[in-house]
Amino acid sequence: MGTALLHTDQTIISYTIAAVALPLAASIINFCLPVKSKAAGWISTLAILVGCVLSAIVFARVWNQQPLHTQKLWFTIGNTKVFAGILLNNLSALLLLLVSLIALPVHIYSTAYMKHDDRYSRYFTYLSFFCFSMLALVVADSMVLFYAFWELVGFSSYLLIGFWFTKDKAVQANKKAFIMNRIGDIGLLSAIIIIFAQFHTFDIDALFGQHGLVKFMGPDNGQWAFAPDRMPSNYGSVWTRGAMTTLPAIWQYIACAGIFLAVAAKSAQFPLHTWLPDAMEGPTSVSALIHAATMVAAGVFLLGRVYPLFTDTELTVLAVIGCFTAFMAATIALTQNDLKRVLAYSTISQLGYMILAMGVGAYGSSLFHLATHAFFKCLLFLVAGVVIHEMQHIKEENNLDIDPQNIQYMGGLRKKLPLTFIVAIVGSLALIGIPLTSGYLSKDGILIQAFEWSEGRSAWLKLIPAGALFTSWLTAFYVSRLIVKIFFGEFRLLKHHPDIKLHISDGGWQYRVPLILLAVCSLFPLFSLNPFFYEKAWLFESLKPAEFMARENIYHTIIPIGVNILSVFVMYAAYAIYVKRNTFSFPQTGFFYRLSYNQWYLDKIYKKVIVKPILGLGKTCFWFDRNIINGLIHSIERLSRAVADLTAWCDKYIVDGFLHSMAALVQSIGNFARKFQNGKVQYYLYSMLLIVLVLFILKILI
Amino acid sequence: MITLTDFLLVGALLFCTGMYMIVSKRNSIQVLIGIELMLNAAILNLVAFGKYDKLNNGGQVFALFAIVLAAATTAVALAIVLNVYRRYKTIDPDEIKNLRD
Amino acid sequence: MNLLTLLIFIPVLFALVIVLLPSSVRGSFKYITLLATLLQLGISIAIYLNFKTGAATAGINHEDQFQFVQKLPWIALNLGSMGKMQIDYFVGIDGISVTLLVMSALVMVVATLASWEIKSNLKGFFLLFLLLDMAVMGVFCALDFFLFYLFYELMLLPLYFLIGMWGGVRREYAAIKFFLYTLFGSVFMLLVMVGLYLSVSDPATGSHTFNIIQMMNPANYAQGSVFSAAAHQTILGMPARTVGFVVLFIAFAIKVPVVPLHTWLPDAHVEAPTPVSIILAGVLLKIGGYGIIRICLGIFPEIASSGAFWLGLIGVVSILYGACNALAQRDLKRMIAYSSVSHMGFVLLGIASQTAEGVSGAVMQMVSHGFLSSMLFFLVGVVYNRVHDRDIYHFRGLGTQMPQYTAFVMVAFFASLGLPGFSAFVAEAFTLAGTFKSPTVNGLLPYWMAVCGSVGILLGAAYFLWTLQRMFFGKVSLKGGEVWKIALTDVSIREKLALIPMAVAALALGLMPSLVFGKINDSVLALIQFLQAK
Amino acid sequence: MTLVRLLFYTMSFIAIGSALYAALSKNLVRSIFIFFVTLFALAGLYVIALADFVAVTQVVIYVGGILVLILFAFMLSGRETLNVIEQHKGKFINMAKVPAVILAALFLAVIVNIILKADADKLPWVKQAIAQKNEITPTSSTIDNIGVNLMTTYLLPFEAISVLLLMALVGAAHLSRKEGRA
Repeated sequence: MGTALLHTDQTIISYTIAAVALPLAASIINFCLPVKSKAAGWISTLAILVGCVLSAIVFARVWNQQPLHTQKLWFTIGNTKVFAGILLNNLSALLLLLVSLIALPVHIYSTAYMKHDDRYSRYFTYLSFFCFSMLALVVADSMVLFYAFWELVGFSSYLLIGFWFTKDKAVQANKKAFIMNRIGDIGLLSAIIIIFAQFHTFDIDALFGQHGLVKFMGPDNGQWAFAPDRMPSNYGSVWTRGAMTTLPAIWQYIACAGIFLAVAAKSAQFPLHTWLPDAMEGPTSVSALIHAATMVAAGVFLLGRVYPLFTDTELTVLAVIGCFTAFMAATIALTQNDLKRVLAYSTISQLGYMILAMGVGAYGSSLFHLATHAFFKCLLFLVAGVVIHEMQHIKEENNLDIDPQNIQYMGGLRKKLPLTFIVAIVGSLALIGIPLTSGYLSKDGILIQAFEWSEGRSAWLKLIPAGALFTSWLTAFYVSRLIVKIFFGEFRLLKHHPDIKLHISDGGWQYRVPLILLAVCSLFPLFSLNPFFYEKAWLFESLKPAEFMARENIYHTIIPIGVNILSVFVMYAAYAIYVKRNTFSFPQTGFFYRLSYNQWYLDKIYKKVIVKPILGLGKTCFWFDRNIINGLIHSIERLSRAVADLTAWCDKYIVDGFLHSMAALVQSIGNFARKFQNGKVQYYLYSMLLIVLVLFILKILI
Repeated sequence: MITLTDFLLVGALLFCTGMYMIVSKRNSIQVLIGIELMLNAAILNLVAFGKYDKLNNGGQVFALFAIVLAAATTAVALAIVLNVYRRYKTIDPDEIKNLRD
Repeated sequence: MNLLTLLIFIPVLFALVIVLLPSSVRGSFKYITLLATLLQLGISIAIYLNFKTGAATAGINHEDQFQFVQKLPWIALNLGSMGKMQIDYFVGIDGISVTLLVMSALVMVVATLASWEIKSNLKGFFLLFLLLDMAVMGVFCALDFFLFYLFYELMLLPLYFLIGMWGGVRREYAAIKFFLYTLFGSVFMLLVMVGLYLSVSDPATGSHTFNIIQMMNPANYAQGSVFSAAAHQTILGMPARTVGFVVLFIAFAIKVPVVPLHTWLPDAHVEAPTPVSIILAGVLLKIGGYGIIRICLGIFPEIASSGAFWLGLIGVVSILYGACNALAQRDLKRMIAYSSVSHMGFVLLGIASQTAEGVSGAVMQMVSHGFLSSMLFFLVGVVYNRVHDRDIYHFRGLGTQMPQYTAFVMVAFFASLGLPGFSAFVAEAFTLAGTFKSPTVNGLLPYWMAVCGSVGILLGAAYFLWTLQRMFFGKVSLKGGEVWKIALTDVSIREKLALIPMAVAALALGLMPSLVFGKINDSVLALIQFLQAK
Repeated sequence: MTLVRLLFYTMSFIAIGSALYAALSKNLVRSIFIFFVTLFALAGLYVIALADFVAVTQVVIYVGGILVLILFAFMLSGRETLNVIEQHKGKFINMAKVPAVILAALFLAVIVNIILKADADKLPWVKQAIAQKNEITPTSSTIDNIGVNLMTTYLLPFEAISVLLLMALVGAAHLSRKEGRA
């Protein structure tokens, strides 16, 4: 903007740019390195380490301060100037730090995890590129830039999911992920275009900032117009009614729907969530960074950015969808046997919580949960990575034909992998939301606010907090099941193959350090000194909405206690079922089991209802093109050919025919005359008679 | 009363029929029949006019001569036909083209 | 020496050299052609750099605002009572032409590099190639309708022979189809051109003129002439100006091409040899879009406005229909051909919106598609050259077999499907933005067109990704077995030389759209103003 | 209509019809036999024309002599003539005959025209003969008168014809003898 920035601000901006650009530089350098170069990992890690430090400085400077905003003219199109710049407020600073902070352990972990891969440097090229896109996404100040990085994030995720591109499943998964994300992108693009048509600017700060335009506009009388009720009383009458062109109100809804589509695609919400479980075909470290901690949170981040756009009704829809997604994903996670799939569905479920929180107005809690979830989910994925890595090791060493990700083969690993076991327990407890973990703080905040929100609303909407509550117990169950199956009991693989060798361990420091780091971050002290009251968390306090109710009502006490006591029971039940086997076992043929195991059949339905018809449409179009349009052309061609034939015929038989018939006449006269000299008696006679006749006639006539 | 014209018209018709046969037929015998027809037409005329010559009976007498001559010519013609057939193995006048230049 | 004239006629000079050289040195022809195209590229870049921006040099309907103008009397006959016949050699450029010129010059260089694969009758090929080159440049520069038409027709002939003689299996069919289609359009264009000539008189000399810019001024139309806006003449019961617009539009729409006049394109592209495919997709299609902007919109602005809905509709249909068709293809080249139909639909949609964003987006899309489609066709040519097969199902796992090639394919595919950072994204996004703005700004297009257009982007992702997955990923499995495996070597230096400029250009335009927007902006604004004033 | 007139029409119809049939028939045998009918009908016409002797002669010479001769000739030429018949079967209108038809029709037209123009009943000598009662009436007998006239008025022609007949006889015999023995 025109206002000169302070010197310190200038420094902060350049720090931000450096933090964003360093991974890009690393990515470009790695791209130029030979594919097997081992230096790649350290280049990327160094870039992200420096980026992390810079982000921390930026965060410290920006947090709870005036937002920083700077921009430069990018290009002009018509009369519209499109700017590119950086917007740093609480939200973006938080995400900036969070992403770098999560990316750092993942990078370290990856250097060991991908050590034996043939395309080691490519991996880090992609990973750094992802970091660049993600960091740029969070600091971008223009909707166009935002969209650009939004899609680049999806693109790098595409590259990383399909990193082992010779695996057919991986390739299918990355195609699916990209196309589903594209659906969301279309929604976002439409929303951006609609907002641009309404407000004539792409600037996020001008649109959604403190004095943003969007706040003062709302659906009114069928027009998307200036809404007086949204206008703060102390704000000047800069925007007067009718000063801007307005669109019909329906476009406000469509814009919101578009943004919701984008959120649903990126954050894997129903109905666009099916790509995320498939995306687990990528390397596990990638799943940890992209598909658990950062990229999938971008949807929530987008909601946070454009929050003022949504009206109350639209927020309710969001809450419903979030709740439903959380519940559905949790039920599916109950029965999956693939280690990473369980975690993927739990991610979807937790993202559902965040959307739900956005929907019920728990803006702060949502982002708080986003931050805590990023740490413990990343941790869980890295744990899964270690387990899978060791299982793979067993598989290769003993030449077994097993799926290293199947939890049915595992068990009793706590003795072999003690460190992994401990951090896994920390992560799981955080995921369940047991006190003393960060998950407790953020999740209970969501639940409490959801209940508060449903006060005074219709009875149906009370289902939302109830569903969320129920889902949290489901979460407790499936997480316990997972942990129990992996770490407790006996190693089930030994039953089938008693003579296998087990040379497994927690791995080197590249494995241990990230796990410990993340485990520490998953505990309460990072966020709050008070392990029981979420509203005391510094992160929440800075982001909480203005009209936040302090511990006034009963929910604040009753819910955490109720949830946690029941959760503990559920955990014990899981332990009892899967380790002791002294209680009932689940029927594996029931409808609910199959529904859950087959992921609610959504993939199949999509395939039948959407993919097939679209391919069919393509075929039909092509048929139409070949036969109708081309056929039309060909029939015109045939017609003209027929005309040509006709004229050719005319030429041959009419025009030429005239000449030929003249010739034929002459010839026939000749032939005729010749006949009289052909030696036949009758012709002589004939001619004689003819002459006589002619004489007669002449005589009569004359 | 039957007038002279009636006879003449019948004769004319017969004459033309005969002429048609002579010109068109591809069989010598049919040609011969045509000739006979023409002759008969002529005889009919002679007879018809002969009605008005009671004294000399010119018409009828010449009719008789004509009949006799027709018999004679027929005999000769048939003899020729037979000879032609013997030589050419056909009696189609079209096939006999030795008169051609 | 005028730079534009030089630009247009350099190929002819080199063609003369080739004619004079004996066939024994046929190996050098391609280098001569390359030299010619490189020289052209240099000149076009010089033009681009010296091109002045600003409202005073906007061009469009002000003759004095055009740059690099050269105007020479060419055919001036005194026809006595019929007046004077005035045909000028009149070339000049404004913002809309200049970017297309640079793009065409670059595409020509790449097409020349792709011509290395041509093995038979080299002399003929390069002669025709250079002739085509001249005609293409001429079309973008000509400001005299007669000259324009001359170049326009001159393009057809070399193309016909290039497809018909060096093409694939069904080349004759494709060549004739292409020829008839375009001839059909241009024959009627000739009639309208003559009608315009008889209607318009040059205010300076008073004689009839073919000057396109004079045709844009309603005051230059003679009283009661056929195309005079005031006279309301009719042809076959329809207003004459509407007929004129529709005829010109059809002529250019065939070139673009739009559904349902597109069926020549898949055949021509598939059968044409790679360099010709590149020129067809990269340059020829743009002439359609350029013609619509310069001539249809310029000469018949009020009809363009009243018919904008239909233009937009055709654009949307092309986008969706082309994309759907591309989904169903299994011939790689044909799929790309249909994707061209889809992408060129955006051009029409943007033009129809008549907003600054839309028209700029359309021009950007033309430039961007010029680079990207050339790249795509070149890439198809690479694999076709090696194994003479293009069936998507016959390949698998090329990513392992030809990693660098796959990298280029991915760049081209993702750029085409509108990945941000590449030019197509900016073009398509702003075309849609312009379309969406249109109802509030000038009320020409309904809102839903923009939404439908964006679905085309989604379908684009579907077919490109499917192809990537099917052909390039997975385990290596080729129809031709070991023979193909040996034949499918990675891209050579020459191929890289051709591909990298394209990729760089697409990337540069995506990162710095002002490279294009900066040059065209004034002209586009002038055009919009002209259209609104009508 | 008198009986005579009726007879005349009947006879002339039979004569013309059978003649046409003989002319149009492609079958030689039928053609020959229908020709008998024509000759008989003509004989009848002669009777109506009051020439009973001529009628008898007609029957005797033609039917008894000429036709028998024709039949002989037909039989001698045998199969060959029948083959010709086969070839032309099935074609109702033969284009080759068209000129002949035209010729005949034109001739007919000309002759009828002449007959009608001439108006034979009003010819001077006919009128004169009627006036002088020089007209054969149905009651009068002509045979003796013919005999007298033959031997008196027409003796010279009679002799000439008898010589001619002889020549024809000799000629015919000469022609029809076997070539090889000559």
